[in-house]
Amino acid sequence: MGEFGSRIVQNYPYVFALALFAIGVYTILTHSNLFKKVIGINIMEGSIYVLFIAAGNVRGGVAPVLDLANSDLVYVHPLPQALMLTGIVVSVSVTALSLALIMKLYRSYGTVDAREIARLTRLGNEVGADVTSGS
Amino acid sequence: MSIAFVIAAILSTALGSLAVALLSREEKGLRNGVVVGSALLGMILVWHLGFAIPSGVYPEISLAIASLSLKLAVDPLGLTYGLIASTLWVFASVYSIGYLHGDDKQKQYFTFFLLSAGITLGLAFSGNLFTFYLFYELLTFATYPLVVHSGTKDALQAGTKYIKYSLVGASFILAGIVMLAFGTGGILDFASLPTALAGLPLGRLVVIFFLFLLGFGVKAAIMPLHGWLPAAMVAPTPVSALLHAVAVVNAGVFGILRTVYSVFGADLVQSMGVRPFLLLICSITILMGSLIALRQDVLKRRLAYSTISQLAYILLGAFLLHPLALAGAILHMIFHSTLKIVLFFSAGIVAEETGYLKVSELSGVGRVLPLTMGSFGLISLGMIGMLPLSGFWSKYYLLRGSLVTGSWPLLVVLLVSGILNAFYFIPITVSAFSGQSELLPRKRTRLVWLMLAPTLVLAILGVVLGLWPGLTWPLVHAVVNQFFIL
Amino acid sequence: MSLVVRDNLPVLIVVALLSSAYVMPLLTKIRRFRFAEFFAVFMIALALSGGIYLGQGILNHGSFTYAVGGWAAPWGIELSLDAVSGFFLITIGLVATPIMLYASYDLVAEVGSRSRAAWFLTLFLLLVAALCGLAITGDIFNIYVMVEVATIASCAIVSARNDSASVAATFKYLMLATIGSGFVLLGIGFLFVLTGNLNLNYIGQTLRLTWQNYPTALWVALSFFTVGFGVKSALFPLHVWLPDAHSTAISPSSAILSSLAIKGYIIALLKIFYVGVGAQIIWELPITAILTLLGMGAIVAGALFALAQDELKRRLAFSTVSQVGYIFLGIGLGNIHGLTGSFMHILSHALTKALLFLAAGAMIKRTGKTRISEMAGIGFKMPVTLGVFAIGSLSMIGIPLFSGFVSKWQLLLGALAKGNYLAVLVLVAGSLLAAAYLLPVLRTALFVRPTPTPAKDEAPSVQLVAMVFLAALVLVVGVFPHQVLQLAQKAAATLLRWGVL
Amino acid sequence: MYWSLFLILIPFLGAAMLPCFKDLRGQLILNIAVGFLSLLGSMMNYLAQRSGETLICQLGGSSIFTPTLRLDGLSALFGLFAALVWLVTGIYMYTYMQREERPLSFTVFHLITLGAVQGVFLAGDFVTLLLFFEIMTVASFFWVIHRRDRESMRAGYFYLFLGIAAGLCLAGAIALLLVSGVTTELGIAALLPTDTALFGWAVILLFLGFGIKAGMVPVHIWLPMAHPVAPTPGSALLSGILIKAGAYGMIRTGQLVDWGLGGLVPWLGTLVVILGVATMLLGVGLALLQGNAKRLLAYHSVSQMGYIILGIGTALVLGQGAYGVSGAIFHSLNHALFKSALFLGVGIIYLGTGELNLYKLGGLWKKYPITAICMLIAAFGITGTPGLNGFISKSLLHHSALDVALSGNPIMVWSERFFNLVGVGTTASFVKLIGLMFFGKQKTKLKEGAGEGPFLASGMVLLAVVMLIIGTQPQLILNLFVIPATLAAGVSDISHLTHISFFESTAVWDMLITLAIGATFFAFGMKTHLFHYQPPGWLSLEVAGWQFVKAYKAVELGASKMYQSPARLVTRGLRRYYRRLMVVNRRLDYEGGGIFNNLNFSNLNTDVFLILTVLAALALYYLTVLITGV
Repeated sequence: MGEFGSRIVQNYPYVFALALFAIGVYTILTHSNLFKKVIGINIMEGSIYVLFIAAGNVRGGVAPVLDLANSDLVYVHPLPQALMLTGIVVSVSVTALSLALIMKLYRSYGTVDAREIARLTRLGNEVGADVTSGS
Repeated sequence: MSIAFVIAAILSTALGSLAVALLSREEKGLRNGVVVGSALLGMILVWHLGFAIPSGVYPEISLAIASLSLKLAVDPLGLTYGLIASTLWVFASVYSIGYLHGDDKQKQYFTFFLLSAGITLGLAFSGNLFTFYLFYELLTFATYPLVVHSGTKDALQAGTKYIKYSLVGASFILAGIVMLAFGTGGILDFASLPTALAGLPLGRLVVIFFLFLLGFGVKAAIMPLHGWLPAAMVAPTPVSALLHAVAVVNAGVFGILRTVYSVFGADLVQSMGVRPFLLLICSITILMGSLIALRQDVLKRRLAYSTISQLAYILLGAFLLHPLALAGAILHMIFHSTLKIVLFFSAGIVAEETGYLKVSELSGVGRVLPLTMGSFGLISLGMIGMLPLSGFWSKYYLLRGSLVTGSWPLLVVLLVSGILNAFYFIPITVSAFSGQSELLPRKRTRLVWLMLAPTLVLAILGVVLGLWPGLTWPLVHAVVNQFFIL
Repeated sequence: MSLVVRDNLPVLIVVALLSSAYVMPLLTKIRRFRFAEFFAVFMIALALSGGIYLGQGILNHGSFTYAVGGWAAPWGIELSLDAVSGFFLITIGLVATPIMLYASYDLVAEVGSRSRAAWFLTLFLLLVAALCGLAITGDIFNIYVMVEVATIASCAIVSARNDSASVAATFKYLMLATIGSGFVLLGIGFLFVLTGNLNLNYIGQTLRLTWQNYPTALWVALSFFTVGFGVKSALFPLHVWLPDAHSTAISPSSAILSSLAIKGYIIALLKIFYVGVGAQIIWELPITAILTLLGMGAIVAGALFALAQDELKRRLAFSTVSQVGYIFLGIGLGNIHGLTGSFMHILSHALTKALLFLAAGAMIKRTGKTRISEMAGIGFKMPVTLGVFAIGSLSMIGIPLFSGFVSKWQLLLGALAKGNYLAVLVLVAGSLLAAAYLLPVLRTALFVRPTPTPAKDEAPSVQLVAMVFLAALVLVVGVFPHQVLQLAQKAAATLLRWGVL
Repeated sequence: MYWSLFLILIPFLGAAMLPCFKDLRGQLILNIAVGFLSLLGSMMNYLAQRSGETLICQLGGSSIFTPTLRLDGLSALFGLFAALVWLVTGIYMYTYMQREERPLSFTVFHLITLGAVQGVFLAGDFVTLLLFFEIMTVASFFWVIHRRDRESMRAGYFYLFLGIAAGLCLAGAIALLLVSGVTTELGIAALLPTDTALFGWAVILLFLGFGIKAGMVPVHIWLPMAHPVAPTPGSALLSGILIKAGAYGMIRTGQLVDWGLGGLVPWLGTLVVILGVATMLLGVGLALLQGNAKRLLAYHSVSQMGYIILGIGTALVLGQGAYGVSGAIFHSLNHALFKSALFLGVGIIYLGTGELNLYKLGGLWKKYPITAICMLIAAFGITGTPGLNGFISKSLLHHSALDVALSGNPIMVWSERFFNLVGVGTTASFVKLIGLMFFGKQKTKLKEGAGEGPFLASGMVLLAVVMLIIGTQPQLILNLFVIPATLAAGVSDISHLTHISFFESTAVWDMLITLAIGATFFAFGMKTHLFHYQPPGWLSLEVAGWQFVKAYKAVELGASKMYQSPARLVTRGLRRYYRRLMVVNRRLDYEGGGIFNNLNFSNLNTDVFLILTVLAALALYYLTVLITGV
């Protein structure tokens, strides 16, 4: 394994985050279904939450609830968790917005396939017959 | 106090332009009055300044704008350009009224016509490089509507070409100015630039010099930057006359004169060692311009190439860096403007009265329009440099200047170009008077007189200045004194 | 009372805008629609006056910080009121007010229904509030939140009108912007991991001492920021969403998106780079070189793309790509002139592009023609509109006496000070290309005259007032830029000095 | 002497007043009146400088240009005979112009040219001279193109363009003079110039400029074209006076170099002698071959100008050679008289017959007795028959030629031999002219109303009388006119002239022998048809002119092509690249179905991909920096 391997094992949350990120991106890239794209985005964002939480984590730490009696307790960093709550809220709103948009797209194009939508848009453009010319 | 006259002169035309813009399309009489009146007022104000030259006190005023300083100043060189422009503008405005009669875009035309006048005066009295650049750039935009006035496809294409060339040129100037400002720590005043530049590395100065040369060279139509000028001849004739023989092209020439004498100073340019190259370029332009002119059948295009060739004379005088040559350059700037405008005016009258635009069609036109073609013929002799016309005197000084500086090949260039001028000018007049034509003489209407009168007055001026070239001497002397310690 | 207002002005601006945003739908229910619109304009104008007040204070007395809710940094959210925030606040106010005014004329007709229009007002105010927030915040996570608010608001604004093209564009925009946000968040995560802080000042102080230990990590963070904000502010080649989004949106949306929204992200980037990381470190890492390079690429490529467009708004959208390049170039140059130039260009481009989009909108609205080649003779129909369009074009080209020149001059000086002659060339070429893609519009509209000459049919006077106001501002900034320029210089100095200290 | 100015202004004024007369006769009478006033004025001028003083006046003026007038013996003499010939042509025109088209235009330019010519002769410095010189060129150009046919237009262009070239040469010369530190004043020898080389070039240009006007070989090509095509009074004046303006200028130039005394331009004399001899030979050789009367006379003008140039050249070689200078001056005067008389005579014949071809004329003496006699006198004059004016000036010139030949320099020796040869040729051709015109059978019908009207004849008679007076009273003329002129031309030692005896037997016999050989040669030539020989084109040098025009056109075409083709190439290339760029742009722009779509991605995917690529690029960049350590 060597040192590199052991470092990977030690930082497994980060590797996990990276893997999630890759999966998210892969999903966005390979699926032309718009819903799947949104899911991909969500996976990607999830990876970021993992990263943050991992960063704030302290091995053996407990939830940062103040316990005056036990002063030896090691708390995990509360801030990233608080932040990620915000992040999740943002993510949810983005997801909501995108779902709304997908609905609209479906209404106008009759499909949720990105490739199909692109084709239809292009078709529309070609009917508009642009013979552009520079100055 | 006299700086107020400068501002008043600029404002009189600019406000005239505004007034024209605000007047309704139908109020022709009032508009014509405003046009001629404000041009005349501008001219009077500039002439008033002109009579103050001998005092040797050059007023100036500065105002901080656009993060830089706007400075207006009166000096002999600027005054020369201002006098030429403001005076000829009056003639051109009278001519335009006759020429554009019946055109439905007169309002637009006269608005920009006067605006250009104001900008030109601003250019003339710019006291620093930034102000100069400002007006130079504005001039392009103010004259563009005049170039594309007819709105035809040709006109639009020519206008685009004009704008392209001008803007590219102006960008070079901007780059040059910014490099200069960076080098001198923001000093851009003409009065203090030559000394401020003394410490800068020569290599960088050469780069800046060539940036300016390229930039102003576009408007001065140095070959191969001249392409826009013949194309822009689609403009109405008074515009071609005024802008492309007087104001715009002279703005370029004026810019180069400024560059050589006010920005760098003759000594610095001398030490840069670029003079032979500059003279070569000018010589090529002079000869090639004349040679190409002969191949042009459209009269105004021929005149345009002639302009290209003649402008290079002025530059030649500027680049020789000698008092005599500078005097020649200044004289040529004055004389070429007053002569070339007559040629354009005549061409315009011919086009308006007969509809003929080509040299090959002009045969016999002289019978119908004797005064017009007579002026044309007379003045074309001046372009050749024959004596009773003023054109001789500038060549005479240029010849002397080039000989004094030891550049004798220029003697050959100047003489050969004189005969080339004859080759492409003389046959026009001769065939106009000797050829056959089916045209019938027409009665001269009042409108024709509006065009003819300025033409004739300027033609006579050409002869008067040819016989009494000394009339211009105070001005020329002042300019030479400004840049050379005599 | 007034004292309370004055002391809490920074936060009040944002809060007032936010709360009024949510009031809008309600307001349209209980009062006449026009009243709501008027109220929106009023609120933005109020924000503007607040901004000006703050800006003056900053100019005279220097910058200050404001602890939100009394929680001091590093724990509380700190608002840092410096020249940067003052400058951007004023910019937002100056540009957003006339846009709102313009939009108020026929908003309902434009977006389809009254309720949609009400939501448009909400989103608009939200966007402005978020931008104000970006201007004043000194906290890196707060930046993230504001960025997200702005992103969602602008996405929604793009699809204000219910048509398929704009929805498709919005979706694209949303996806890409979210990915961008993801990167930004990643970057923030990295910075937080590196420094344990979220306050920009504290991050800066920590990094100055420790960054040598993990340059790669810092680099990765900066890369994330660059790409993240790059996507959002349409830095070439990450601009791909912009032309679609900006050209399909309704004109007021295009105007505010092109002129202000993308600038907000740039301000955020500036704050993170120069305040959070610090000029010294930025200079050490090759990030400035990359920004310069990207900026130059953007200037040229954006303009070239713009040249190929025949659709007016699309051309203007690509022009935005090109102009954003100027700002990034200035940031990349990283000296006082360059940064001043960037700030001035933020203002100048905001004014100019808003003006151009509004004028284009008016033209399209009146004639129904979207393509430049069809616009022959519009100048005879709408002289004033075309007049202001001409002013905008000239400013964009960078003619002296127009605002564009002031910024371009500073950028040129910056490039020279850096000894970067290529940048000088690109700046100059950019002006020329701007002329190449804007002047044909004027040429076709003003000098090609169809027969018969169209009768005069000017844009409605409210819209005219908005456009003329912007045009006047372009001229005022162009001719008498001292106050603004001073503020911009101070902003640049602020960024640089904080880096040095 | 301000009143001398009126001499210049009156013709101009007259020209301006001419159109006021609606009646052609009135115009022509005004023309005569102006000619008369001009003659009167010239006489007053002559009297004014009679005492030998030089009058100079500066007109107004300024620091740039001060027009100066100068009146001395030389200018008075030239002005006088110019005015005389003008008066004669003026009288002649009264009849002639009533039969010519566009009489007004011709008359106007007749007067303008008179003013200009007087101006040339009265000018006090080179610039003033140039001023009138140019006016003269332009005004007389209208004589040449008066007919407006193809031939005259062509001749006119040659005349004008060469005239302009002459003016430019003079302008260049003036600049050179000023720069070489020499005054441009006329009538004084130059002080030591600061730059001898430039001064030398100035003198060359002066000779070239005046030489063009004077019909000097090889720049004479305009002359044989222009002189025949003008209406007769025009031809007479062109050949009689205008080319004398060139001679006058050359004399003044000679004076400028102090007739070679200062040794300023040492090779100048030899050069001018060679040019003079070449001019003489070429002129007379080609004259012999002409069948057209006017062309014959025109070539003789070239030849006779050769005499004058030779005189100037020998004077330069000798250093203030009095014979040469006085001979040149005297011959200018004489040539003006007989050549205008000859042209006028030919013109009378032309009016009657409409024919200029000698071989189609003949036997006209009965119908035109006075013309015949006058032309005979003039012909005797030009051939140098003793008892007529030509003999006197040719004697002087021959003396001068002999003097230089004494040096033994082969050029000079041969020039003296050619001098005699040219005399033979001249005689032959004038025997031909007179013989074919007036004797033999009449071959052409006369037009109605043909004949010598009083106005036509009286002018010629006047000239003939003057010629006879000069021929018989040479010493008187010499003392009255030529010697003061020679003095004024800067020759200080005139002792030879005061003691000269023209009618020595040897000289007379020499001339008579020449005449006899000439007559024989004519007979020989007529028998052998030698005169119909068409010389190869190059010999006439006119062809050289055409070659020059062709070459010029080729150069001009080449130059504009040379410029235009690369310019077009560049513009086309740029335009093509621009189009290509726009195509690429549109491909890259996703909306149009960009290249990324072809990779089977949908829009959004490409964009995300792009973002990641940029990120990767940044990382890569960083790695490079890290590894290379830049």
